[in-house]
Amino acid sequence: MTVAATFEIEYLQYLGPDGKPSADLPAAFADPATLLPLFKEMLFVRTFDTKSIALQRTGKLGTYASCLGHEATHIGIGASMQPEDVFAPSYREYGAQFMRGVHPREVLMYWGGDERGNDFEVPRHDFSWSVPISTQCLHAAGAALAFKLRREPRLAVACCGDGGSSKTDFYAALNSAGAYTLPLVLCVINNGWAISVPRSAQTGAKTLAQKGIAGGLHCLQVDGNDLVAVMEGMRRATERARNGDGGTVIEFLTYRLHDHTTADDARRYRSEEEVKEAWKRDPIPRLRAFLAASKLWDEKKEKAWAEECGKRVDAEINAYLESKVQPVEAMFDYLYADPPADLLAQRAAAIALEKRT
Amino acid sequence: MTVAATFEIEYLQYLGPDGKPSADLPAAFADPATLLPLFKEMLFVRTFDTKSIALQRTGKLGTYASCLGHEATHIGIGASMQPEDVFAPSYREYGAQFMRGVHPREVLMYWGGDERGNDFEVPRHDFSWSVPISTQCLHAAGAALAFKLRREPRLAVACCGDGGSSKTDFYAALNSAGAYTLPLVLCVINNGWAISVPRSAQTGAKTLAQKGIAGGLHCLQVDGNDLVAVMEGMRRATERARNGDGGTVIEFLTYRLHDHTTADDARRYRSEEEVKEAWKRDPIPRLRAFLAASKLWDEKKEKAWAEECGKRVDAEINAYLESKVQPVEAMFDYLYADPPADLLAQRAAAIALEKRT
Amino acid sequence: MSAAKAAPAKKASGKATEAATPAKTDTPITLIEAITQALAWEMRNDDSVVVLGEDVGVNGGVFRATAGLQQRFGDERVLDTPLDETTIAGLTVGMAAQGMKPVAEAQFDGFMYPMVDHIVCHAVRLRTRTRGRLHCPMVLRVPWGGGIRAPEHHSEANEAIFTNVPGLRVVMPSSPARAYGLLLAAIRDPDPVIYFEPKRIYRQYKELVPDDGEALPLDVCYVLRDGDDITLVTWGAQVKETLEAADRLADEGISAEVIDVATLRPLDFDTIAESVARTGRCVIVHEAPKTAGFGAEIAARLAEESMYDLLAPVERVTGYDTHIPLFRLEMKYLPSVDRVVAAAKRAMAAG
Amino acid sequence: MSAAKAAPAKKASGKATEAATPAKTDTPITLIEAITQALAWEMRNDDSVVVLGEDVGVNGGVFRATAGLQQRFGDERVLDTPLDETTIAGLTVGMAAQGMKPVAEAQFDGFMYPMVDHIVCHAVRLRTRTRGRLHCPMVLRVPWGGGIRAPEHHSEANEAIFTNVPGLRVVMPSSPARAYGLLLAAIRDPDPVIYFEPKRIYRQYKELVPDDGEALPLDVCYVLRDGDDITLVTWGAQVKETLEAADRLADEGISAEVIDVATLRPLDFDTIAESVARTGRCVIVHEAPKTAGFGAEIAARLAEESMYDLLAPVERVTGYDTHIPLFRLEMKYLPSVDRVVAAAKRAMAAG
Ligand SMILES: Cc1ncc(C[n+]2csc(CCOP(=O)(O)OP(=O)(O)O)c2C)c(N)n1
Ligand SMILES: Cc1ncc(C[n+]2csc(CCOP(=O)(O)OP(=O)(O)O)c2C)c(N)n1
Ligand SMILES: [Mg+2]
Ligand SMILES: [Mg+2]
Repeated sequence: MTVAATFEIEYLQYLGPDGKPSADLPAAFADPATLLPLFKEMLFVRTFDTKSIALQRTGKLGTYASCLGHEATHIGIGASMQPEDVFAPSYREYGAQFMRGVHPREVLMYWGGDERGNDFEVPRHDFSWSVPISTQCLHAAGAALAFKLRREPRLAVACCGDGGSSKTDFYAALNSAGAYTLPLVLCVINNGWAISVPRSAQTGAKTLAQKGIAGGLHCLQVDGNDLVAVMEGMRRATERARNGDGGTVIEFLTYRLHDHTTADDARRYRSEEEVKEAWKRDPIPRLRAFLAASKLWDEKKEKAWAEECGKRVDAEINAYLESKVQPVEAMFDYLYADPPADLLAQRAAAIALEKRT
Repeated sequence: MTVAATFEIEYLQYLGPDGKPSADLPAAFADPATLLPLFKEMLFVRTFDTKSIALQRTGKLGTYASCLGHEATHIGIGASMQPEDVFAPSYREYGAQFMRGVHPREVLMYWGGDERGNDFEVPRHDFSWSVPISTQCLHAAGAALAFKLRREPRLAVACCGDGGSSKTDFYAALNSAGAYTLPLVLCVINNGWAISVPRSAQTGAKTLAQKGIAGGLHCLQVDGNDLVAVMEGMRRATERARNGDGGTVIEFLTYRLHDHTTADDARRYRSEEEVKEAWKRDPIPRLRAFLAASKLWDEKKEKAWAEECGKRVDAEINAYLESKVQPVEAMFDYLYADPPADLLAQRAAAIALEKRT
Repeated sequence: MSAAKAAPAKKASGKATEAATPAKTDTPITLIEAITQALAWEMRNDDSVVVLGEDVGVNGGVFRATAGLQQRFGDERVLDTPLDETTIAGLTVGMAAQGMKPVAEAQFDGFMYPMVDHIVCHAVRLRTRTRGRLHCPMVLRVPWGGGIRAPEHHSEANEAIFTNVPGLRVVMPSSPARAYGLLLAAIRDPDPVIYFEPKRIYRQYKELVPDDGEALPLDVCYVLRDGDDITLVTWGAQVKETLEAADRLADEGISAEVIDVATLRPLDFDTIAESVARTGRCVIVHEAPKTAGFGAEIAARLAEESMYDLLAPVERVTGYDTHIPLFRLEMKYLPSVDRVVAAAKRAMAAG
Repeated sequence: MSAAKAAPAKKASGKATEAATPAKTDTPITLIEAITQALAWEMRNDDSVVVLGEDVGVNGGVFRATAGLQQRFGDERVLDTPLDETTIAGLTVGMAAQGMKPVAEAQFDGFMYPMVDHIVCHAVRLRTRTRGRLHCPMVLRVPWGGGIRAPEHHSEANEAIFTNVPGLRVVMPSSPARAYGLLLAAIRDPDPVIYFEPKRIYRQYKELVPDDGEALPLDVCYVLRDGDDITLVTWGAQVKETLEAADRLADEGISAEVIDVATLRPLDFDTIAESVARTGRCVIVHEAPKTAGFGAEIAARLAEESMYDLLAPVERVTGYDTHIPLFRLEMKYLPSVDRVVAAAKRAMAAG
């Protein structure tokens, strides 16, 4: 038998669900203290998420997509990027965005029905949320291509879900990353479900990481609830990209602990046992246990930090709640740099109507 | 290191470029005489192709896409299907279509600018040519899904090129074939070029066969200029499909010996040496040598058969040339089963205009 | 071709009516329930009908349009698809070409753009391309339009992308009864149909919709309200505002006729022309942006064929030529009753 | 906004004109050569301009529009893409959002449908979505229309898919000079532009087109011929037949004004309205199917804003509401000089 090619998909995990090391930690984490600020960010995101859901439940926010359970993956991705890199999120990677400077109030503005939520104060060049699934993977590839052509030492990182990995745009992104050897990291955040459709119904592939083989990319599967594995996986992918060695597909194995969004009721389609089992792999207790064992974290610290998080999130929520609705002309004002005459006439008419009513 | 998955892509070749066996022939070809009718079809297709190009050069045909050099792949694919299966060609797999009953005159009608070329007398259920690259791969997947849902023992076979394997529709087809375990064979006919773009610029993947891994399909690479390898590859793929074992991506390694179409000039973008080298792998001399060595073929037979092919093709060409242009109302008559009133009014006006001019 | 009044005589069609369960005519239902009812009717009576889309299975669709169908007909009749609209469109065309009648769902209007290629290049051409050898009896259901405080890309009025496409039918019901009858007709039609569902009025009101398997014609406009002074033409969710505007106008002594276009392609222009011949004035109301929206076609037909009937310039009351804003501002984008009334009064004052 | 005459005063724009090589004003060039010339000018003067598409590199494009550009500017400025239109569109949006000015090519009109999603959902929204933080200075070049005896899907007039899309500009030149000036303007415009190229007249005639880097405005219609009796409005390849029709009408004593719309979105309706105010009659000519083609928008504007000027019903001479047939019949599909003349005479006889 003649063999034309062989492939192997590696899986990374360093901290088991109980927080005990399941393998030797990478050198970067020889000192566990390096993990502490990231852990604190994970807690912050969870506070933000909890309060956002509550805000939606009381009618003060539109549909909101929770990130419950994804904290290690999101924070790890964000922490692995440089400010000048470009991030292309889908719609729930708040942790990654906070690490890049996006304000929680901006997230709230967006889900609160206000375009100003996309006008990130920082980072100015990141892509905004992308509701059309996986389309931003291709924009990230375009950004990576721009960096390569301009010989800028930057890379692009895009996220999509397990469902999103079925989207043709995802395939197009990995195909072009391979064709042009682009500095692109495609993060497939496999949380088990695409709304009601389980991972098993999306594809016959054994892993989602292996999709990268189709484009000749590097492929890696990591435990997305293990921050160390996430960081190590991202380190390998970003280093390769920076070295001109092309793109990577990383699959992060995690779980969506909440409903798909606040408009969804997951009890219609998945079992309580499955969710119960998934809580045992929750990334936060895992890292907490590890840090506690390393004497870096305790209940007192947790309490103080939780309070701090609460205050910070509340301030953000207030900023959002106090924001004034944009004037009617805002819907005309950002369409063209140089708006056509007819559009300006419609704008004037809308303003006039507004004054009358 | 933990390994999540491993893969291997097999390559098949039985007859080397010189026509000598490079491996033990599959059992089905223990008697080389089984290859004889297929070889004759390959010669027929080449005659058809040569005459069609000539026809275009003399202004009697529109743009024509040659199949020069693809004969083993095309005939082998067509020969591996059952009449009740469904074939979804792209635009140059005439050999496969002839094996299924499509008349050469129908091919000519199509490239001659007449829709009746798609109204195959046989097979009624096959898809027609698909100019939009690889879109028919998804239609074939839809057909395969219909067969599966209706529990019909049929399968669908779709072809695309090396360029076509970059198309998102191709990826969507393999993704759904994996998700639904469909009886689908995706034939990637890698002839080295997509018009002027070489295979190397399409993707970073080492083989095109490995794209199937992305969907969890079976993958196989075969020498597409070796009819025996084509037949054996197709046998494995169709058997798996019939056994409910799902889809396969087969890559056929061949070469486009002609320009992309008669509208193209390949000298602009590829070297003469490359083409000269490729002629050494021409599938026809290879099989001729094998059959001659098996005492099944000689110059006399070749001459008689060439004459027969010439006559048959000329008859088809005449049938095409003698066909009357459709009346103007033909452009209205097949749009809807139940045409709207406005359209009928336009039809009447067009007929009236025709009578006047 | 002639107008069908609000409760038109129904064409008898559809097969296997003997298999019908007794119609529950005693419980009024919403527009979306009427869609579910039509799907269930046709699935029961025609084995070749299959439903496919994202989350249409156990979840019953994000709007619940397919609620209960998988439980009832099994997962070989109601298929969740991988998350890719190109896939949905392509599989649908392939299945339809091989004798099935797929009813595909695009989860939201804003996600249907990747389907354009398979619709425009293949679905609407199979028949003409093969001189009738193959055809494509598919329906694409698309929840359509704004006003439900949804996230970005969930509120689009994009029918104008399809109204110039030969070989297609484009349908948009605006009442439970029309939703039922037009969906049955769409599924039974042997050619491709895009069936837009005005999601803002999915649950606006209930009415009795006998589950009798009776389809409605796919080529008529519906006169929802008779009037003599002015003709208001609209479709989809804007039927609500337009009828309210007619009420307001009536209060002021202006008698407005209200026409629900219902099927945009092919357009039953005769019904509109007949009305305008009587009223001499016409206001076209739609949610999509004004420029080159489908209202333009109706105004163009008036300029071609009803010019001598027009007593006043045609008016269009539409979405602005911008994207519908996120929901804090979206109601200021959508044509309001006020804007319709103002336009009608301008038309009454003119000429 | 006012009409620009056939050879309008050009807006000075574009940067780095000092880098210009002396313009070869002595050799007349075709429309497609003018496109190449504009691409070369802008690539030379703006490093952020890159050309991408299938076969645009060493092959110079299947129509030769990018001939010589890769040889001249290198393969980091002129990129062959993998064979996927979704890829081309998505990469283009991503590059544009990050500060490049990509000029993408769709190889033929019939292959651009997979690009609709990235154009409609992203290219035209980046600016408004982010309140101006990001924007999308891209151009999509699309060889357009029928009449060249090409295979299926190579002959489509599909501009109506885009004319209802907010945030987009849709341009279609019909002469070498306008091809040059409008393409420069399209590339320099900071928002997305679809630039349709009427392939039937790519090589119809030559004219002198100074290579001076002067762009034309992106919001004016061009009056190609003055006339008093009737206004003929058209765009793209149909400019040829329409001008011929005007000649024929002149022979019969009818003075026809001919307007080339040139930029469909935004529409310079003022130029059309001014003309119709003088002539009182209007025939709109286009290749696309009639129903809901862009001609409808022009007729609608006339019905809204020029009704009192109209002496006769508006006429549309268009492709039929079918797909353009394969080439044995295609010339019977395209609007002919005869059909334009007949419509103009009907309009002259009316009212
Ligand atoms: C193109 C497109 N189709 C459909 C949807 C509706 N939709 C929103 S989220 C979602 C599921 C996404 O699943 P996955 O990619 O796994 O991401 P997750 O939400 O689990 O993070 C769907 C179908 C969409 N937003 N975009
Ligand atoms: C969607 C689409 N884009 C572009 C084209 C134009 N085109 C026709 S053939 C071709 C190259 C196809 O190459 P490949 O898939 O390798 O098949 P081959 O012609 O080599 O058999 C291209 C770009 C097309 N037909 N369809
Ligand atoms: Mg998911
Ligand atoms: Mg090829």
